[in-house]
Amino acid sequence: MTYIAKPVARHPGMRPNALGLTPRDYEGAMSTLCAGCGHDSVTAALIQAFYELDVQPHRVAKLSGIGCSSKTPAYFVKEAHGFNSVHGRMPSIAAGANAANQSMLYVGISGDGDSLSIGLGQLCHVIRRNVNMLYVLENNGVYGLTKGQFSASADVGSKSKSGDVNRQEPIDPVNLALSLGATFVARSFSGDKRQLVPILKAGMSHKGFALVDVISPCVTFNNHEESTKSYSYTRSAVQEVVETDFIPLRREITTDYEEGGVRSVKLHDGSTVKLRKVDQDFDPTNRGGVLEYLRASRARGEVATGLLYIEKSDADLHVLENTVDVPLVGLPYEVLCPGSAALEELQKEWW
Amino acid sequence: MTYIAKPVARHPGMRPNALGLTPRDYEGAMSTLCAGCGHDSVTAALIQAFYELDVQPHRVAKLSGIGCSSKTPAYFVKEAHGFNSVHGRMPSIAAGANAANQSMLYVGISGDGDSLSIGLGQLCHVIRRNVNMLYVLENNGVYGLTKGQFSASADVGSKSKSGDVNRQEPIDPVNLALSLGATFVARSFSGDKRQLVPILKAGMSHKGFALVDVISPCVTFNNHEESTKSYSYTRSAVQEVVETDFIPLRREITTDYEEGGVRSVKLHDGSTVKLRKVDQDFDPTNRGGVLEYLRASRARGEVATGLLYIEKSDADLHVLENTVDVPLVGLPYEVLCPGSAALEELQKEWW
Amino acid sequence: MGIVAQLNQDRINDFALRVGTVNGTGSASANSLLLQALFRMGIPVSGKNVFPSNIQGLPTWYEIRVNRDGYTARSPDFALMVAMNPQSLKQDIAEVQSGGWVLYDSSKELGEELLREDVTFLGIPLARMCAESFKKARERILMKNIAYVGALVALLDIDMDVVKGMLEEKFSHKPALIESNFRAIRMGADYAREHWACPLPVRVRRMDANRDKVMITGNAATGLGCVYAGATVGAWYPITPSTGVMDAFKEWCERFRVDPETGKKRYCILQAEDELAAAGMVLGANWMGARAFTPTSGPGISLMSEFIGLAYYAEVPSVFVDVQRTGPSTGMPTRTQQCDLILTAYASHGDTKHIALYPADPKECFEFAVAAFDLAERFQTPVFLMSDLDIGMNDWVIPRLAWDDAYRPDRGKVLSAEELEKAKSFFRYLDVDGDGIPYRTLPGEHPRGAYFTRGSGHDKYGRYTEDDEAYVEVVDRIARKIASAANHVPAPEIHRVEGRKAPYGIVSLGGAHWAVLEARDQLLAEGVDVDYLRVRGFPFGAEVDRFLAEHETVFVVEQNRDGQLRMLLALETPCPRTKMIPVNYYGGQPLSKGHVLGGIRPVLERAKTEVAS
Amino acid sequence: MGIVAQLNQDRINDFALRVGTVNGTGSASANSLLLQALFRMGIPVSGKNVFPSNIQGLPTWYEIRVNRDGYTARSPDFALMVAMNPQSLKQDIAEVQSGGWVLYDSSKELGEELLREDVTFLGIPLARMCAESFKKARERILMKNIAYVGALVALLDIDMDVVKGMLEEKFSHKPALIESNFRAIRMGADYAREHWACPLPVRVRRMDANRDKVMITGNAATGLGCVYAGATVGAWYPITPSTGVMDAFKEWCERFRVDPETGKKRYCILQAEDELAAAGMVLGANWMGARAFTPTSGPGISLMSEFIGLAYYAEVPSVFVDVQRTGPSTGMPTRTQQCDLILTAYASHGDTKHIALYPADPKECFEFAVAAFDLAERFQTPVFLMSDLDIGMNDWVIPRLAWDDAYRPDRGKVLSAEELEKAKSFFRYLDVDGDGIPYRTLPGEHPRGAYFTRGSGHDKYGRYTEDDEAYVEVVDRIARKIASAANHVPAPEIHRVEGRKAPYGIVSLGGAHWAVLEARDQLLAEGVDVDYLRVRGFPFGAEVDRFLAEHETVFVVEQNRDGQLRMLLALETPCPRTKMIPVNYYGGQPLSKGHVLGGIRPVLERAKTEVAS
Ligand SMILES: Cc1ncc(C[n+]2csc(CCOP(=O)(O)OP(=O)(O)O)c2C)c(N)n1
Ligand SMILES: Cc1ncc(C[n+]2csc(CCOP(=O)(O)OP(=O)(O)O)c2C)c(N)n1
Ligand code: SF4
Ligand code: SF4
Ligand SMILES: [Mg+2]
Ligand SMILES: [Mg+2]
Repeated sequence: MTYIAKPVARHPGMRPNALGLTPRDYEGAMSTLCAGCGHDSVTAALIQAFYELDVQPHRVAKLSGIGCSSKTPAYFVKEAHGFNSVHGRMPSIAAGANAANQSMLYVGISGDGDSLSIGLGQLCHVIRRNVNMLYVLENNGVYGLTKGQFSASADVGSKSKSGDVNRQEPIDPVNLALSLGATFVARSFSGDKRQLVPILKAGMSHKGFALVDVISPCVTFNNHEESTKSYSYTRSAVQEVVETDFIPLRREITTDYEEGGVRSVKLHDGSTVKLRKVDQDFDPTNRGGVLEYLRASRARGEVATGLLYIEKSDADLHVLENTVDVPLVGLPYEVLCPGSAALEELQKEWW
Repeated sequence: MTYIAKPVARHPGMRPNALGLTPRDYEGAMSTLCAGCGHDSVTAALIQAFYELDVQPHRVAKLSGIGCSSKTPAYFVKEAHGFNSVHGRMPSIAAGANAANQSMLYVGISGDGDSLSIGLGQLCHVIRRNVNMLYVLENNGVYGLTKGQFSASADVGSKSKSGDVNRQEPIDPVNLALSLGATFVARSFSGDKRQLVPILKAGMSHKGFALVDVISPCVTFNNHEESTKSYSYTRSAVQEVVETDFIPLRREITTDYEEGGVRSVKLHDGSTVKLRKVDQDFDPTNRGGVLEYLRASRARGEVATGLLYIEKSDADLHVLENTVDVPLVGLPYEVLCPGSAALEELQKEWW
Repeated sequence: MGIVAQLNQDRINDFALRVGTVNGTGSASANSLLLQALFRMGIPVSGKNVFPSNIQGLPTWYEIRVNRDGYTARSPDFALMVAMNPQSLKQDIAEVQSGGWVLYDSSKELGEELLREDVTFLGIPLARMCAESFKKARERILMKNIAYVGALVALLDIDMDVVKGMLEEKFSHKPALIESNFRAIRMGADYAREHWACPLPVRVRRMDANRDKVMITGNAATGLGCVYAGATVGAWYPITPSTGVMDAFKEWCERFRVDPETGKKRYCILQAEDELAAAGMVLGANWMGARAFTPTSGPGISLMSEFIGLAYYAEVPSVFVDVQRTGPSTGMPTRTQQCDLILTAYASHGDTKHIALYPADPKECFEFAVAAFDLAERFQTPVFLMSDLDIGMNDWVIPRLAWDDAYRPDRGKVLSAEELEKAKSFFRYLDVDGDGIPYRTLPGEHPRGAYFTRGSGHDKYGRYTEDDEAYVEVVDRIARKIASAANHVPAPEIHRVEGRKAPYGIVSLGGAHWAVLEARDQLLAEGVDVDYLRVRGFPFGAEVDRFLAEHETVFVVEQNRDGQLRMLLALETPCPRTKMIPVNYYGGQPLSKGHVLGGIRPVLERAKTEVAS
Repeated sequence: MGIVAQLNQDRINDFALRVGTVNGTGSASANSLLLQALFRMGIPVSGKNVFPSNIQGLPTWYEIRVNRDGYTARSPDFALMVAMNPQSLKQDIAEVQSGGWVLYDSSKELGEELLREDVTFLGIPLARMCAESFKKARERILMKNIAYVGALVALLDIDMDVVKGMLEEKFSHKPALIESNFRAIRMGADYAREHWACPLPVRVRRMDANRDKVMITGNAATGLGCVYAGATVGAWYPITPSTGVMDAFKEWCERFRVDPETGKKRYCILQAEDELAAAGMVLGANWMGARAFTPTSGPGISLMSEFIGLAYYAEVPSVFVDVQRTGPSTGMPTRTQQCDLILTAYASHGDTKHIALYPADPKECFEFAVAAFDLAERFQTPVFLMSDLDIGMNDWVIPRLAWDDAYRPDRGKVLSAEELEKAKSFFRYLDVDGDGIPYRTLPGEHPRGAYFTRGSGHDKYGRYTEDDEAYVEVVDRIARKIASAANHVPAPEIHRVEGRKAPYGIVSLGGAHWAVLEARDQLLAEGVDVDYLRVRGFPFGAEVDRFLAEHETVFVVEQNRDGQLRMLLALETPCPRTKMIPVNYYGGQPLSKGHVLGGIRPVLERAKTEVAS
């Protein structure tokens, strides 16, 4: 059943959404992150996205591993159920939860250490399973919570606060997800709410696994000039290659399909993602092309952002496993238990 | 120091190599695998490669995880030190061993379950570390030792012996390794010794991580017509895109460089890999191109084999970590211990 | 020879035999045909499969014991050896009882060196016979196995009609196979009757002991128990000897849990990428309110340790089936042990303690599987169902399973949306009822039910904390909660000497039960008063304490090296460790009477002599 | 007021103070400046950092205790509270001793509700003063901390020259900072002298207790120990509170282990992708013959469990440093506990037992780190160095470390190429010397040294086996081998009452030592005869058994909920658990005298009354 929680307070100018909720109603506890941490901006963008999508707070399942980034689920949608699991293993929790109840909106928050080091195996496999969830990777190139060691996404040559220089090639989650067949792959920057919010909304509406790699600077340990995860660098080198606009089903304006340079992708729930290509050689629906394009832009020292790849996928975990359409948690025990007669019958074969 | 073990027996026609050893001297215990198992052919090819490369048996470190494939190190080079570790974790053992003693020839044997399911994270990271080793992935699309469950490399639609159908996209280790920046990536077929042996030799001589994905049919659980890992399928669909020839330093014939269609790559140890491209659009030194090419050939239902990508890399783990050139295990304690005077001195700072 | 003489006396329905073959050659089905025939003849019987960690080509054995008195623990005294594997011929001949018989394939001469004075060799040219009467190569190999069954039918006086009936059932869909198989059976039987005096003194005779019995493996029963418990999510990573549990869950679900209209599944089986992921999936599904479980073995438990601690501290119900195998490390994956008792009791770092159930046979696997889910939800904590390779993978004759249709899952304290709507407030970890068990909610039910599940420090309101008192209050409650489970796990099974106070007591658990029962009966017959308690759940209840206190000397019989049950008893009961005498067998075979007596007798002797002197 | 009066009596070099600040604002360096000044004044002193699992903005505390008698365990009786954090002001004021003082920033008025009758408030407008005398915003924040140190210099009569000297050393490379810092110090001091009667009755006075002492953290000492032990490979995955160990190893290696010519490293630090990989790297490196180790904390040990079992069964030397934190699960990462004792003693599935060392301070961290490698190689098995957050991350005043240049690593039984050349044969797991310890070889040395390392069943020749006797023979030898280590781990430290037989005994371990010593001295002073044994290694030796046997009542003092040391004693000694009275504190703070006495006193009282009645 549906419950509309009463907004804590009505703020002038805070237009309530279809549920009568304001952004305030999607907030959580007060953040304990460092002042200026990119992660807090991502939290703000998420709150905006939930609000704009008219999401019922208690229908949200928010999950994370361990890390500064993984703390953030505590900072949004206080009426959502949260699961702050163990380091690098959130994907398996999400997969099990989704298997049991596909009716929730799953939002996973992770960091580059959580996802690309200890959690790399689980990330790859949750992509492969195409678990229906939004997976936000708050990428800062370091282990923030343990005070600034390099993560697997640290750039070659980048210096740690302790003075070490990283020599290992970084793992690019976007590249990885694309090669593993992910159907929704985006990259954005925590500082660019205008770009981030529609991408998050599209990711929430996409059926299947949606990876959003968000460059989210760590002001305390990795915000120096040379770092490609710093505010200064991202501001300069980040290139938006597709502008993303998202139109929920109800709000859809059917007229302006396929107008100049705009490509529209209708999602499973009927809502529409509109992609305006900034660079005309870029086609966000051609996996091979995207990989090529990204390689080239990396070579130019650019960081391409936007909804980089999208493919309308229906084959999420439940389709792959061919489960019933209702959540398994909703099945009454009576339909689950074969009962004594069946047991009698069955045991004839054990004779 | 060097010890040349006495060959067990001299067989007519078995020309001893530079060390006076015959292939027989590179054999191990008798295989306990199923008759016809592809893995046994890989073992045979490895024995041939060691023999042709004049490898000192006791300078070989052979490692594996758990699985039928992982049993095979027991079946070659009995005078080598073997480490049959735990399931999916061999890469970390190899990394630690190599860190301690880079003077050994490291050969890791794994399976698709061992490498792509439980071991996926470690595989990705050992590639990233560029540990100097030959990594042979005996790929049969199933968990053989546990009786035929799907592995992560099982094809969509392939049927297990128990009748299930796999619906999940397979993970292609070649694709994965290329996107993670591996400097030596090859694919071959256990049945094609002519192709496999030179690739294994090149992989052993390559400095850095060398991945060889060997399609190695499981005759007991996955050798039916539809399986892309079956003998029948591979015989038909496997396309050799580059013929590999390997010339050890001593044997090198300097004259025939760059003759028609042949590309030579000089390896770190001075030996040469010669690649004759069967398909002229294929360039085994252009990472992006290779990925593109493979995607296309996959689309055509072909399995491209050969030494698919090679890049002369010197930056292995030890270069990245900037360790001394001698093996750490060789350093006498006297140079490792700062001694009492240094301790005295040091403690002045603890005041 | 004395012994020969003895064996030559009739031994009806009381002997053991062993079959040595090559694995992957189809002998398995021949052996189960044999076992099933004896079962259907109403005779108490057990079969033990002794197989290598290998797929094809290595020696494998199958042992069958018939015993009119119902003792079906493993017996290593083989009156008859069916030695079909040249690789193991020497060992097999060496292992037959003096005075016993060796049935072998005489297509090939037996080497002189193999012959024994004190046993009778029965040679039958199976390979040759099959080559003559069967065309296809594969068929010849398979039928060789069926043919030795035929010989045994004659030698042991097995009811031919029963065998024929089974073949007809088995191959009802392809009659051709009925004919060929039965031809092989007769071929073996006829040869036996022509060449030897059939039946042998050791032989079988119809009984009526199995009227209400069925024959099944523990893994199949466990899988079925999960279905009946209403489990909807099973997550796993294949590992011997636990694989059969998920195979069974899948089989029963395909039968009982598929929507007839749509053909869609009312269950979800997730083959995880490894055990860590399998555990995470179980936690995630249980968090959402599904009953979810994972079957694994020792190495899997080690890998799940971190998640087990999370489930304990965040109080997430979860069921872990540990089908134990011989450790440590990879150990002997196809051998049995009871070696994960300590690990599962205190798994994970920090202060933890977990509920465990110890079934002794497939019947209890079925019942305890259901109990495991009830306990996991009632106490909101991980529960371990501790099976082992012997129970899990071997066929057992057990009383027919019963089911009470009135059963409803004990979901524990779960607040419904309605209750939440009425409630003023909800706090996840409050000890509202003073029983140490807090209330939980299911995600998506109601806004007021929201809480944050975390493995980091939290107070009773579910808020993050680093405050010592707030932390202590919660972990103390959890300790009370787990302690209280002692009264809810299956009570111990106790066998007492009638009327007299026995000086000796035996404590054991799990599959060791059957050998202990047999050994105890023998001791009783010899006039030694010994009581017996079989632990069935952890934490232990007061009855266990009492039993330990009541006896001067207690033997703790178990299948591990370090006496892990004895360790648990020393930690969890007032009984001093020194009072408990360890009787451990850990070679990897199922326990047999001899192991038990071998550990107990010396102590009894010492006691006697002490009394004497 | 009585108490006030009491505090107003001079308390020289005998009090504790607490500083409450905001983390990430630079107070840490100010506090260590304070600690170091007291240390250099020759006064027994300790500092405890109580910090959140967070990087910036949350309340954090620093506690300092000076005690002329050398008792430096944590004391929660704060005579002086430096309350610099508005967030925690209320709590901080509440926690100061009655009759004590509160130093606070009066730039902002104190709320009426915060005031207390029984304490003296010392307001100093730090923010305002810093705003006036410093320009840069960052500087103003930092200098506020230095300024309260200045106030304390005056209030506690700390030697200004010592402070000046430290600043000069610290900022020798940037003199500007010397000036500004010293200005802040003086600013604080001058204000204090102008406004209050300085020094306070609680104050310090030069002593000469630290002549041969140094000040260092346990993690730094452990890292140094690994360098001196000759470790060349360190593999790790960062985790609080163990991170400092590898930081230190790196720091010392950069100083002592870099080839002067090439600048290349004579060591290799591998930051693994997770703890499983770190453990694998340690096994791989040790297999090759390097001394390799990994520092971690509870969650890491859980994740390493499978590899630990492999190392145990395949007999691969390996050193695991467990810097314990509050469990279970993620628990409280910045709080201390002794909660992994059971886990590490029996880690992994199957029958296992592991060597563990329990240092009590950084000095033993250094010494035991070296011992850990010797034991690991001698016994070819995993060894756990069990430190904790308190020992590892806090600064400790310890006797200067000494090193014997004659020391050479005990590599255990490693056959050289020459020996192998001479040897007829080599088998990895043969018990040649009858001491349970086989010989090993290093890869690459000699063809005859080749063997197969595996976690699957193997016989004494190193061959794969599934044979029960061959398997049992090996695991029995391993059990003997580990048992024999009891005579090689550091012997317990025993304190006995002179001349009389004490009815009471205390057993404790690790960092709990210091509070126990202090508590025991108090009991002795009160006329209670109580002996004390500090366990330093596992498995326990005969001395532990004897000590337990000698005392009627034994108190087992430890920092965990379930009494894990007591559990180990119950399992590994003949002493009945019931005889050992648990005294457990597990709130996450370092142990203090009060915790110990609080557990012991009630028992003594009961004893008294029993005698009386
Ligand atoms: C099993 C385990 N190992 C290590 C840790 C310590 N740890 C906590 S967070 C973290 C890394 C976090 O990095 P990232 O995921 O990038 O998050 P960030 O703090 O950078 O946002 C580590 C290593 C842990 N909590 N658990
Ligand atoms: C921790 C752990 N989990 C599960 C197993 C069981 N197991 C042994 S081998 C194997 C899969 C092997 O598959 P693969 O690596 O492809 O080797 P193959 O037998 O196919 O050659 C599994 C799941 C194990 N040994 N250890
Ligand atoms: S340390 Fe870095 S990642 Fe963590 S909260 Fe601070 S800025 Fe953010
Ligand atoms: S099961 Fe398959 S993989 Fe294993 S040995 Fe047999 S054929 Fe080879
Ligand atoms: Mg990060
Ligand atoms: Mg495989």
